[in-house]
Amino acid sequence: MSLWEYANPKKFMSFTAPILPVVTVAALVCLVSGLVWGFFFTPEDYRQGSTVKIFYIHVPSALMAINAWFMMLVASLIWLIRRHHVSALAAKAAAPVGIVMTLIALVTGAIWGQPMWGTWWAWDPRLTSFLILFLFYLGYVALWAAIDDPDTAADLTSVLCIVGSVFAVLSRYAVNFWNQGLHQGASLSMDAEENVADIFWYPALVAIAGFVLLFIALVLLRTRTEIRLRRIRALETRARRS
Amino acid sequence: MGMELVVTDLGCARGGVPLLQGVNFRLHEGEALVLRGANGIGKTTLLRTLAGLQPPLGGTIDCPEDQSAYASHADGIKAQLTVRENLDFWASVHGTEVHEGVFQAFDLVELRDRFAGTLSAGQKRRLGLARLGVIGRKILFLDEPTVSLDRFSVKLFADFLKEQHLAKGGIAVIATHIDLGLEAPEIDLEPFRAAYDAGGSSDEAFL
Amino acid sequence: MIALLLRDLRLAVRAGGGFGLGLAFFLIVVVLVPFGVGPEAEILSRIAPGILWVASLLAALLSLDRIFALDYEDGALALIATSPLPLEGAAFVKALAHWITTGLPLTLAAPALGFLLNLKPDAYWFLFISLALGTPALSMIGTFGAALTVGLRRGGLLMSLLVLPLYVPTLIFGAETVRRGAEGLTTTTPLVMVAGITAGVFAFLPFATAAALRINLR
Amino acid sequence: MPELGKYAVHVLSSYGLSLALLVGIVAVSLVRSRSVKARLEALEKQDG
Repeated sequence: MSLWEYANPKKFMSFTAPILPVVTVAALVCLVSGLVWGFFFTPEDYRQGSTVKIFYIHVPSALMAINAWFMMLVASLIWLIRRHHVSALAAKAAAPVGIVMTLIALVTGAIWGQPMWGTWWAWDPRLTSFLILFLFYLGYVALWAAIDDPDTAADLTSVLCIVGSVFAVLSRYAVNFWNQGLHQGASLSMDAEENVADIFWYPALVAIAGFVLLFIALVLLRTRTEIRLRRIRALETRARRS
Repeated sequence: MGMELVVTDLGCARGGVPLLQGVNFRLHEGEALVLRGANGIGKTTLLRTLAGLQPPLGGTIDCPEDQSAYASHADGIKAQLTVRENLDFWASVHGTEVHEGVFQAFDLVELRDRFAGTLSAGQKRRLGLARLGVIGRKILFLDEPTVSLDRFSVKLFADFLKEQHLAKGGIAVIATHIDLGLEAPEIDLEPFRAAYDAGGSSDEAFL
Repeated sequence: MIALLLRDLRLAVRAGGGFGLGLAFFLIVVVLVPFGVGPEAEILSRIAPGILWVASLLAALLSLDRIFALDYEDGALALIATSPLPLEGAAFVKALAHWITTGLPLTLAAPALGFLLNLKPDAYWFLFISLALGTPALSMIGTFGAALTVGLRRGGLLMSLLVLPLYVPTLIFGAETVRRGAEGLTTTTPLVMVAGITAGVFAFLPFATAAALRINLR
Repeated sequence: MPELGKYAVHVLSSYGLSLALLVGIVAVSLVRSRSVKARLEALEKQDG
């Protein structure tokens, strides 16, 4: 049974039915433990004081905001090439979750930076690129909403997602050029962990796992809803035609 | 063996809903085919599929490359351009010339330099059809070409079709309700109506 | 292709107010800014590069939804799609026609409006160059946005939402070129980026635009 | 409760807002899922 079998909506529904609760529980466990561990059991950072605790939400949500768009890009490509309805609907389902992740990253980033920058919003390149990513998400969701025919909507949004991805990357560097970085740099990039001591690291990993699992659970849930909506539309069309 | 249009087991859909299936016909040079059927059965959808504006649901269309043209109710006439400018545009897009005969053939001689916006519905229709005379395409897909035309103009168009197009080895598939005086075979699309649960619709995966 | 370009230019001149529309809007936006920001020459001259660029962005955006909407409604788009003219070519020509009717006059008029905003003397040349290199990208990206939303209800508003984020890189590098020019700094990097984006956009977006048109013509 | 010092407002507000947003998207998704499931079952019962 090749992977593409799961692109068939009915198989996808039956396959994901048992998985959804498992992923949801795992997500909650990781989220709670990661955040609680990070919030209660880590010492203050000598420079930033307690605000470093915001790190446990800002970094995972920022990662998810970017990976959500990447997932939508992959799903769009799968839809355009293999015409699998599930991947198009998964992209549609993931967008609002991506928006929320981007909002969280923006809010926590702004609050975290306030003591350093002295203002509640500073046009820091990394924060600004999330603001731009937020605009891309808005355009994507608005385009889905504006088109009635599901297939046309899936096609057009896929084209937008592909073109948008190129411009998102372009904007990321343009913003960097436009305002030299105020941000703390990649505080958790996998290779350079120079400024984050180990003890901060582990809860962050758990929190990231929690966010990833939560994202997967939400996307599965919303994709199943989208599939049901399409099924309702199909049944109504068939009833009307017979 | 001259140019021909061969359609085998064609199915087409509108908005993801299958309309027609199993349509078969073959047209040689100089032959025309008239599509009959109730409104909404899929005449326009079939013509758009033949013209390549939308992918077929199933079956194949063997049509010589870059030889077909499509004409529908919306005839793409620009009100701010004169009759001549409209025709010149389509001629240059297709790499042909606007020869004098076209103005006579469609009774547009004295309207030549009038802005298309000032034409009546019938005159505008004749201009739309004159486009077919200008672009020199061998295979025409015509959707209700004679709508808003008076009897005299209908005859004009029928003559053009017979003498200028079919006689010179052209092929035409026409959806119309009136008799164009062509001895062309007719095909009633009713038997090809897709069963309501026909396969291939975009909703099929969800049912 | 040339025929389509000439037709569009002729139509723009006869019907759409031709070259004047985008220009008038650009003028109005630039004139409005001092009323909002205040007349201090010092402030105006500092924000002049940004204002001029944002105004040209908005002027380009204004006339975008007419690019395909008219041809879609009167069926010309379907006829072009079934003609030997490839849709990719049509998309490129439409962008070019849009640039000639809005981008070009904008680029020529912008330096003149620089005076209104007390733009520093040595910035004029860079304003002209950055607009000359950047506005074509605005037209092509806009044409892509217009193709995506042709035939949709309230397409114009939606198109602005889709297109403006795509304008960010060109805006940043364009305005940055003028700002650095004003201070006499080296402007090669931003200018090269503006030109690079425009080149990349004209290399790839006609295909995405044609794909969007084919989808909408279905 | 860990000693949050003068940045208590920052930490609590960011955690609070973020959790609110998360709870929001989860709630919306769940409610939507339930209502769509109900609509579908009603349609299928009527259809079946």
